[in-house]
Amino acid sequence: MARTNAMTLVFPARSGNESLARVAVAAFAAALDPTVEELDEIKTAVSEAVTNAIIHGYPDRDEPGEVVVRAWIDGDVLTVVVEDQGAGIADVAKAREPLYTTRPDLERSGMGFTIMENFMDDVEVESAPGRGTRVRMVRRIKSSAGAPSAPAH
Amino acid sequence: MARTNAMTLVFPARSGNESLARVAVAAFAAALDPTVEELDEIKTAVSEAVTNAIIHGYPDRDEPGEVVVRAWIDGDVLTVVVEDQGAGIADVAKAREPLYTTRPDLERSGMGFTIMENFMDDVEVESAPGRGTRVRMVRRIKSSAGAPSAPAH
Amino acid sequence: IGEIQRFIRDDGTIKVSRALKEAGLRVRRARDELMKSLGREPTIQEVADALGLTPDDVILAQEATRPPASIHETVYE
Ligand SMILES: Nc1ncnc2c1ncn2[C@@H]1O[C@H](COP(=O)(O)OP(=O)(O)O)[C@@H](O)[C@H]1O
Ligand SMILES: Nc1ncnc2c1ncn2[C@@H]1O[C@H](COP(=O)(O)OP(=O)(O)O)[C@@H](O)[C@H]1O
Ligand SMILES: [Mg+2]
Ligand SMILES: [Mg+2]
Repeated sequence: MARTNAMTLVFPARSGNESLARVAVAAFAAALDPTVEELDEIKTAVSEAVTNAIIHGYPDRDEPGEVVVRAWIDGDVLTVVVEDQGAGIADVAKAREPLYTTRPDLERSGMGFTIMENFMDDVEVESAPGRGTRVRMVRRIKSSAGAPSAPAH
Repeated sequence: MARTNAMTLVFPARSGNESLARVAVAAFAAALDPTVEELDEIKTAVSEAVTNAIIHGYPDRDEPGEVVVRAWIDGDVLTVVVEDQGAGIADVAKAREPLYTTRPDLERSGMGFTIMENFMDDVEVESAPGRGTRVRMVRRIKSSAGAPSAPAH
Repeated sequence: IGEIQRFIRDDGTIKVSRALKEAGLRVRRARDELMKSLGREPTIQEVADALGLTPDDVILAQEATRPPASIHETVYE
Protein backbone atom coordinates (compact mmCIF):
# COMPACT_ATOMS: atom_id res chain seq x y z
CA MET A 1 0.00 0.00 0.00
CA ALA A 2 1.15 3.54 -0.64
CA ARG A 3 2.93 5.44 2.09
CA THR A 4 0.29 7.82 3.34
CA ASN A 5 2.32 9.94 5.73
CA ALA A 6 5.80 10.20 7.20
CA MET A 7 7.77 12.09 9.83
CA THR A 8 11.38 12.50 10.89
CA LEU A 9 12.37 13.80 14.32
CA VAL A 10 15.97 14.61 15.28
CA PHE A 11 17.13 15.59 18.76
CA PRO A 12 20.25 15.44 20.92
CA ALA A 13 20.78 12.32 23.04
CA ARG A 14 19.72 13.97 26.28
CA SER A 15 17.84 12.14 28.95
CA GLY A 16 14.26 13.42 28.89
CA ASN A 17 14.06 13.52 25.11
CA GLU A 18 12.62 10.00 24.95
CA SER A 19 9.44 11.70 26.08
CA LEU A 20 9.51 14.07 23.06
CA ALA A 21 9.94 11.09 20.74
CA ARG A 22 7.09 9.24 22.43
CA VAL A 23 4.61 12.10 22.15
CA ALA A 24 5.58 12.91 18.53
CA VAL A 25 5.13 9.28 17.43
CA ALA A 26 1.86 9.12 19.40
CA ALA A 27 0.53 12.24 17.65
CA PHE A 28 1.65 10.79 14.31
CA ALA A 29 0.15 7.31 14.90
CA ALA A 30 -3.10 8.79 16.21
CA ALA A 31 -4.15 9.19 12.56
CA LEU A 32 -4.70 5.39 12.52
CA ASP A 33 -7.05 5.78 15.50
CA PRO A 34 -5.60 2.91 17.54
CA THR A 35 -7.01 1.77 20.86
CA VAL A 36 -5.54 3.22 24.02
CA GLU A 37 -3.73 -0.07 24.59
CA GLU A 38 -2.25 -0.21 21.08
CA LEU A 39 -0.93 3.34 21.33
CA ASP A 40 0.40 2.69 24.82
CA GLU A 41 2.37 -0.29 23.54
CA ILE A 42 3.78 1.66 20.60
CA LYS A 43 4.83 4.51 22.91
CA THR A 44 6.52 2.10 25.29
CA ALA A 45 8.46 0.40 22.45
CA VAL A 46 9.58 3.79 21.10
CA SER A 47 10.67 4.83 24.60
CA GLU A 48 12.79 1.71 25.03
CA ALA A 49 14.52 2.16 21.67
CA VAL A 50 15.18 5.87 22.20
CA THR A 51 16.36 5.38 25.78
CA ASN A 52 18.83 2.79 24.46
CA ALA A 53 20.14 5.24 21.86
CA ILE A 54 20.56 7.89 24.56
CA ILE A 55 22.20 5.85 27.29
CA HIS A 56 23.97 3.04 25.41
CA GLY A 57 24.52 4.69 22.02
CA TYR A 58 26.05 7.83 23.50
CA PRO A 59 27.40 6.92 26.94
CA ASP A 60 29.48 10.13 27.02
CA ARG A 61 26.99 12.51 28.63
CA ASP A 62 29.04 15.63 27.88
CA GLU A 63 28.86 15.41 24.12
CA PRO A 64 25.40 14.14 23.23
CA GLY A 65 25.15 12.85 19.67
CA GLU A 66 21.96 12.91 17.62
CA VAL A 67 19.08 10.49 17.74
CA VAL A 68 16.89 10.20 14.64
CA VAL A 69 13.35 8.84 14.86
CA ARG A 70 11.52 8.20 11.60
CA ALA A 71 8.01 6.93 11.25
CA TRP A 72 5.70 6.26 8.38
CA ILE A 73 2.28 4.82 7.73
CA ASP A 74 1.42 2.39 4.91
CA GLY A 75 -2.27 1.59 5.01
CA ASP A 76 -2.86 0.39 8.57
CA VAL A 77 0.80 -0.39 9.27
CA LEU A 78 3.04 1.89 11.31
CA THR A 79 6.82 1.60 10.97
CA VAL A 80 9.14 3.36 13.41
CA VAL A 81 12.91 3.51 12.97
CA VAL A 82 15.18 4.72 15.78
CA GLU A 83 18.78 5.45 14.82
CA ASP A 84 21.95 6.61 16.51
CA GLN A 85 25.51 6.96 15.25
CA GLY A 86 27.00 6.00 18.57
CA ALA A 87 28.74 3.05 20.19
CA GLY A 88 27.00 0.25 18.32
CA ILE A 89 26.50 -3.35 19.49
CA ALA A 90 29.09 -6.10 18.95
CA ASP A 91 26.71 -9.06 19.38
CA VAL A 92 23.14 -8.17 18.51
CA ALA A 93 21.73 -11.65 19.17
CA LYS A 94 23.13 -11.57 22.69
CA ALA A 95 21.93 -7.99 23.28
CA ARG A 96 18.38 -9.07 22.38
CA GLU A 97 18.32 -11.85 24.99
CA PRO A 98 15.96 -11.17 27.90
CA LEU A 99 17.74 -9.80 30.99
CA TYR A 100 21.00 -9.17 29.08
CA THR A 101 22.44 -5.75 29.94
CA THR A 102 25.89 -4.23 29.73
CA ARG A 103 24.96 -1.53 32.22
CA PRO A 104 23.81 -3.16 35.45
CA ASP A 105 25.43 -0.11 37.12
CA LEU A 106 22.63 2.06 35.67
CA GLU A 107 20.06 -0.33 37.11
CA ARG A 108 19.09 -1.40 33.61
CA SER A 109 16.82 -4.41 33.52
CA GLY A 110 18.00 -5.84 30.21
CA MET A 111 14.37 -6.08 29.09
CA GLY A 112 14.32 -3.26 26.51
CA PHE A 113 14.50 -5.41 23.38
CA THR A 114 12.14 -7.99 24.88
CA ILE A 115 9.55 -5.26 25.48
CA MET A 116 9.94 -3.97 21.90
CA GLU A 117 9.49 -7.52 20.55
CA ASN A 118 6.42 -8.10 22.68
CA PHE A 119 4.72 -4.85 21.76
CA MET A 120 5.57 -4.67 18.06
CA ASP A 121 4.85 -7.17 15.26
CA ASP A 122 8.41 -7.09 14.00
CA VAL A 123 11.70 -5.71 15.34
CA GLU A 124 14.91 -5.60 13.29
CA VAL A 125 18.22 -4.44 14.72
CA GLU A 126 21.21 -3.44 12.61
CA SER A 127 24.34 -2.35 14.42
CA ALA A 128 28.08 -1.97 14.00
CA PRO A 129 30.52 -1.18 16.83
CA GLY A 130 31.69 2.41 16.62
CA ARG A 131 29.16 3.23 13.91
CA GLY A 132 25.79 3.10 15.54
CA THR A 133 22.51 1.24 15.77
CA ARG A 134 19.27 1.20 13.82
CA VAL A 135 16.12 -0.37 15.27
CA ARG A 136 13.17 -0.84 12.90
CA MET A 137 9.82 -1.69 14.45
CA VAL A 138 6.60 -2.50 12.63
CA ARG A 139 3.10 -2.57 14.07
CA ARG A 140 -0.19 -3.13 12.31
CA ILE A 141 -3.08 -1.29 13.91
CA LYS A 142 -5.69 -4.01 13.98
CA SER A 143 -8.40 -1.70 15.16
CA SER A 144 -7.74 0.83 12.43
CA ALA A 145 -10.64 1.79 10.21
CA GLY A 146 -10.95 -0.56 7.24
CA ALA A 147 -9.26 -3.44 9.04
CA PRO A 148 -11.41 -6.18 10.65
CA SER A 149 -11.45 -5.71 14.41
CA ALA A 150 -9.54 -8.68 15.79
CA PRO A 151 -8.97 -9.30 19.50
CA ALA A 152 -5.68 -7.97 20.86
CA HIS A 153 -2.86 -10.53 20.79
CA MET B 1 22.93 31.61 27.20
CA ALA B 2 23.85 28.14 26.03
CA ARG B 3 21.42 26.16 23.94
CA THR B 4 19.97 23.63 26.34
CA ASN B 5 17.95 21.51 23.94
CA ALA B 6 16.95 21.34 20.28
CA MET B 7 14.68 19.44 17.93
CA THR B 8 14.09 19.12 14.19
CA LEU B 9 10.85 17.75 12.75
CA VAL B 10 10.38 17.04 9.04
CA PHE B 11 7.12 16.00 7.41
CA PRO B 12 5.36 16.19 4.04
CA ALA B 13 3.22 19.25 3.34
CA ARG B 14 -0.06 17.48 3.96
CA SER B 15 -3.06 19.04 5.61
CA GLY B 16 -3.36 17.62 9.12
CA ASN B 17 0.38 17.66 9.76
CA GLU B 18 0.16 21.11 11.37
CA SER B 19 -1.27 19.18 14.31
CA LEU B 20 1.87 17.00 14.53
CA ALA B 21 3.99 20.16 14.51
CA ARG B 22 1.85 21.75 17.24
CA VAL B 23 2.13 18.73 19.52
CA ALA B 24 5.87 18.26 18.97
CA VAL B 25 6.72 21.92 19.60
CA ALA B 26 4.36 22.06 22.60
CA ALA B 27 5.94 18.94 24.14
CA PHE B 28 9.38 20.40 23.47
CA ALA B 29 8.48 23.80 24.98
CA ALA B 30 6.83 22.17 28.00
CA ALA B 31 10.30 21.80 29.53
CA LEU B 32 10.14 25.56 30.23
CA ASP B 33 6.88 25.00 32.17
CA PRO B 34 4.87 27.66 30.32
CA THR B 35 1.34 28.58 31.32
CA VAL B 36 -1.45 26.93 29.38
CA GLU B 37 -2.07 30.31 27.74
CA GLU B 38 1.56 30.77 26.70
CA LEU B 39 1.60 27.29 25.25
CA ASP B 40 -1.68 27.95 23.37
CA GLU B 41 -0.20 31.08 21.83
CA ILE B 42 2.98 29.28 20.77
CA LYS B 43 0.95 26.43 19.26
CA THR B 44 -1.26 28.89 17.37
CA ALA B 45 1.76 30.73 15.94
CA VAL B 46 3.34 27.41 14.90
CA SER B 47 0.05 26.35 13.30
CA GLU B 48 -0.16 29.53 11.24
CA ALA B 49 3.41 29.22 9.98
CA VAL B 50 3.09 25.51 9.18
CA THR B 51 -0.31 25.96 7.52
CA ASN B 52 1.22 28.67 5.33
CA ALA B 53 4.05 26.33 4.32
CA ILE B 54 1.52 23.61 3.46
CA ILE B 55 -1.04 25.63 1.52
CA HIS B 56 0.98 28.56 0.12
CA GLY B 57 4.47 27.02 -0.02
CA TYR B 58 3.30 23.90 -1.83
CA PRO B 59 0.03 24.78 -3.57
CA ASP B 60 0.31 21.64 -5.73
CA ARG B 61 -1.53 19.13 -3.53
CA ASP B 62 -0.42 16.13 -5.56
CA GLU B 63 3.28 16.44 -4.90
CA PRO B 64 3.68 17.61 -1.33
CA GLY B 65 7.14 18.98 -0.57
CA GLU B 66 8.77 18.87 2.85
CA VAL B 67 8.17 21.18 5.77
CA VAL B 68 10.96 21.50 8.35
CA VAL B 69 10.23 22.71 11.87
CA ARG B 70 13.21 23.37 14.10
CA ALA B 71 13.05 24.55 17.69
CA TRP B 72 15.59 25.23 20.37
CA ILE B 73 15.72 26.56 23.90
CA ASP B 74 18.30 29.04 25.21
CA GLY B 75 17.68 29.66 28.89
CA ASP B 76 14.02 30.71 29.02
CA VAL B 77 13.78 31.62 25.33
CA LEU B 78 12.14 29.36 22.76
CA THR B 79 12.96 29.82 19.08
CA VAL B 80 10.91 28.07 16.39
CA VAL B 81 11.86 28.08 12.71
CA VAL B 82 9.41 26.87 10.06
CA GLU B 83 10.86 26.30 6.60
CA ASP B 84 9.66 25.20 3.20
CA GLN B 85 11.37 25.01 -0.16
CA GLY B 86 8.26 25.90 -2.05
CA ALA B 87 6.78 28.86 -3.89
CA GLY B 88 8.31 31.68 -1.83
CA ILE B 89 6.97 35.21 -1.39
CA ALA B 90 7.76 38.05 -3.79
CA ASP B 91 6.92 40.93 -1.41
CA VAL B 92 7.33 39.91 2.23
CA ALA B 93 6.36 43.34 3.63
CA LYS B 94 3.07 43.22 1.75
CA ALA B 95 2.44 39.57 2.76
CA ARG B 96 2.83 40.57 6.43
CA GLU B 97 0.14 43.26 6.22
CA PRO B 98 -3.04 42.40 8.13
CA LEU B 99 -5.80 41.01 5.89
CA TYR B 100 -3.46 40.55 2.93
CA THR B 101 -3.99 37.18 1.27
CA THR B 102 -3.26 35.79 -2.17
CA ARG B 103 -5.77 32.97 -1.65
CA PRO B 104 -9.18 34.47 -0.92
CA ASP B 105 -10.51 31.45 -2.86
CA LEU B 106 -9.42 29.21 0.05
CA GLU B 107 -11.25 31.50 2.47
CA ARG B 108 -7.94 32.58 3.97
CA SER B 109 -8.25 35.52 6.34
CA GLY B 110 -4.88 37.10 5.63
CA MET B 111 -4.26 37.23 9.40
CA GLY B 112 -1.60 34.50 9.72
CA PHE B 113 1.45 36.73 10.01
CA THR B 114 -0.45 39.18 12.23
CA ILE B 115 -1.31 36.34 14.63
CA MET B 116 2.33 35.16 14.69
CA GLU B 117 3.49 38.73 15.44
CA ASN B 118 0.94 39.12 18.23
CA PHE B 119 1.74 35.83 19.92
CA MET B 120 5.52 35.79 19.58
CA ASP B 121 8.10 38.35 20.75
CA ASP B 122 9.83 38.47 17.40
CA VAL B 123 9.01 37.17 13.90
CA GLU B 124 11.46 37.24 11.00
CA VAL B 125 10.55 36.15 7.49
CA GLU B 126 13.05 35.31 4.77
CA SER B 127 11.74 34.28 1.41
CA ALA B 128 12.66 34.04 -2.25
CA PRO B 129 10.22 33.27 -5.07
CA GLY B 130 10.71 29.73 -6.33
CA ARG B 131 13.09 28.88 -3.50
CA GLY B 132 11.02 28.86 -0.35
CA THR B 133 10.26 30.59 2.92
CA ARG B 134 11.77 30.57 6.39
CA VAL B 135 9.85 32.01 9.36
CA ARG B 136 11.80 32.44 12.61
CA MET B 137 9.79 33.11 15.75
CA VAL B 138 11.11 33.86 19.23
CA ARG B 139 9.20 33.72 22.49
CA ARG B 140 10.46 34.19 26.04
CA ILE B 141 8.57 32.08 28.58
CA LYS B 142 7.86 34.52 31.37
CA SER B 143 6.50 31.99 33.79
CA SER B 144 9.66 29.97 33.51
CA ALA B 145 12.47 29.85 36.01
CA GLY B 146 14.74 28.90 33.11
CA ALA B 147 15.20 25.36 31.91
CA PRO B 148 15.20 23.58 35.26
CA SER B 149 16.43 20.23 34.04
CA ALA B 150 19.40 21.70 32.18
CA PRO B 151 22.80 20.67 33.48
CA ALA B 152 25.01 23.49 34.73
CA HIS B 153 27.40 24.63 32.03
CA ILE C 1 -1.85 7.36 27.76
CA GLY C 2 -1.30 4.80 30.47
CA GLU C 3 -2.36 7.43 32.95
CA ILE C 4 -5.29 8.44 30.77
CA GLN C 5 -6.36 4.81 30.60
CA ARG C 6 -6.42 4.45 34.39
CA PHE C 7 -7.95 7.87 34.60
CA ILE C 8 -11.09 6.94 32.71
CA ARG C 9 -11.10 3.38 34.10
CA ASP C 10 -10.88 1.75 30.75
CA ASP C 11 -9.74 -1.74 29.77
CA GLY C 12 -7.61 -0.50 26.88
CA THR C 13 -9.96 -1.39 24.04
CA ILE C 14 -11.39 2.12 23.87
CA LYS C 15 -10.23 4.23 20.93
CA VAL C 16 -7.52 6.77 21.62
CA SER C 17 -9.56 9.45 19.91
CA ARG C 18 -12.38 9.03 22.43
CA ALA C 19 -10.13 8.66 25.47
CA LEU C 20 -8.23 11.82 24.57
CA LYS C 21 -11.40 13.80 23.93
CA GLU C 22 -12.69 12.91 27.38
CA ALA C 23 -9.34 13.79 28.92
CA GLY C 24 -9.38 17.04 26.95
CA LEU C 25 -12.65 18.08 28.56
CA ARG C 26 -11.17 17.44 32.01
CA VAL C 27 -8.08 19.43 31.09
CA ARG C 28 -10.33 22.37 30.21
CA ARG C 29 -12.19 22.06 33.50
CA ALA C 30 -8.99 21.69 35.55
CA ARG C 31 -7.56 24.79 33.91
CA ASP C 32 -10.68 26.82 34.79
CA GLU C 33 -10.65 25.59 38.38
CA LEU C 34 -6.93 26.35 38.79
CA MET C 35 -7.47 29.84 37.33
CA LYS C 36 -9.98 30.50 40.10
CA SER C 37 -8.03 28.94 42.95
CA LEU C 38 -4.63 30.39 41.94
CA GLY C 39 -5.91 33.71 40.64
CA ARG C 40 -3.64 33.37 37.58
CA GLU C 41 -3.03 31.19 34.57
CA PRO C 42 -1.84 27.73 35.66
CA THR C 43 1.28 26.27 34.09
CA ILE C 44 1.03 23.13 32.00
CA GLN C 45 2.69 21.18 34.83
CA GLU C 46 0.13 22.45 37.35
CA VAL C 47 -2.73 21.26 35.13
CA ALA C 48 -1.00 17.91 34.64
CA ASP C 49 -0.45 17.49 38.39
CA ALA C 50 -4.07 18.36 39.18
CA LEU C 51 -5.21 15.52 36.88
CA GLY C 52 -2.47 13.00 37.62
CA LEU C 53 -1.34 13.18 33.99
CA THR C 54 1.97 14.03 32.34
CA PRO C 55 2.32 17.37 30.51
CA ASP C 56 2.63 15.30 27.30
CA ASP C 57 -0.75 13.68 27.90
CA VAL C 58 -2.27 17.10 28.61
CA ILE C 59 -0.89 18.33 25.27
CA LEU C 60 -2.25 15.31 23.37
CA ALA C 61 -5.62 15.68 25.09
CA GLN C 62 -5.84 19.38 24.24
CA GLU C 63 -5.04 18.62 20.62
CA ALA C 64 -7.83 16.04 20.47
CA THR C 65 -10.41 18.60 21.61
CA ARG C 66 -9.17 21.38 19.37
CA PRO C 67 -11.91 22.74 17.14
CA PRO C 68 -11.37 21.69 13.53
CA ALA C 69 -8.73 23.94 12.00
CA SER C 70 -9.52 26.19 9.11
CA ILE C 71 -7.04 24.26 7.00
CA HIS C 72 -9.35 21.27 6.95
CA GLU C 73 -12.24 23.40 5.78
CA THR C 74 -10.18 25.10 3.11
CA VAL C 75 -7.84 22.54 1.61
CA TYR C 76 -10.48 19.94 0.93
CA GLU C 77 -13.15 22.19 -0.50
N1 LIG D 1 21.41 1.97 20.74
C1 LIG D 1 22.30 1.16 21.35
N2 LIG D 1 23.63 1.42 21.27
C2 LIG D 1 24.53 0.61 21.89
N3 LIG D 1 24.19 -0.47 22.62
C3 LIG D 1 22.88 -0.78 22.72
C4 LIG D 1 21.88 0.01 22.11
N4 LIG D 1 20.68 -0.54 22.39
C5 LIG D 1 20.92 -1.62 23.14
N5 LIG D 1 22.25 -1.78 23.35
C6 LIG D 1 22.90 -2.88 24.10
O1 LIG D 1 21.95 -3.92 24.26
C7 LIG D 1 21.79 -4.23 25.65
C8 LIG D 1 20.36 -4.68 25.93
O2 LIG D 1 19.44 -3.63 25.69
P1 LIG D 1 18.05 -3.65 26.48
O3 LIG D 1 17.38 -4.95 26.18
O4 LIG D 1 17.30 -2.41 26.13
O5 LIG D 1 18.47 -3.65 28.00
P2 LIG D 1 19.03 -2.45 28.91
O6 LIG D 1 18.86 -1.14 28.18
O7 LIG D 1 18.21 -2.52 30.16
O8 LIG D 1 20.50 -2.75 29.14
C9 LIG D 1 22.22 -2.95 26.37
O9 LIG D 1 22.66 -3.21 27.70
C10 LIG D 1 23.35 -2.46 25.49
O10 LIG D 1 24.56 -3.14 25.75
N1 LIG E 1 5.24 29.69 3.33
C1 LIG E 1 4.72 30.50 2.39
N2 LIG E 1 4.98 30.28 1.08
C2 LIG E 1 4.46 31.09 0.12
N3 LIG E 1 3.66 32.15 0.39
C3 LIG E 1 3.37 32.42 1.67
C4 LIG E 1 3.88 31.61 2.73
N4 LIG E 1 3.42 32.13 3.90
C5 LIG E 1 2.68 33.18 3.58
N5 LIG E 1 2.64 33.39 2.24
C6 LIG E 1 1.94 34.48 1.52
O1 LIG E 1 1.62 35.49 2.45
C7 LIG E 1 0.21 35.74 2.43
C8 LIG E 1 -0.26 36.16 3.82
O2 LIG E 1 -0.13 35.07 4.74
P1 LIG E 1 -1.07 35.02 6.02
O3 LIG E 1 -0.92 36.32 6.76
O4 LIG E 1 -0.80 33.78 6.76
O5 LIG E 1 -2.54 35.01 5.39
P2 LIG E 1 -3.32 33.80 4.68
O6 LIG E 1 -2.57 32.51 4.94
O7 LIG E 1 -4.67 33.81 5.34
O8 LIG E 1 -3.36 34.12 3.21
C9 LIG E 1 -0.40 34.47 1.89
O9 LIG E 1 -1.68 34.71 1.30
C10 LIG E 1 0.64 34.03 0.88
O10 LIG E 1 0.52 34.75 -0.32
MG1 LIG F 1 17.16 -0.63 27.22
MG1 LIG G 1 -1.83 31.95 6.73
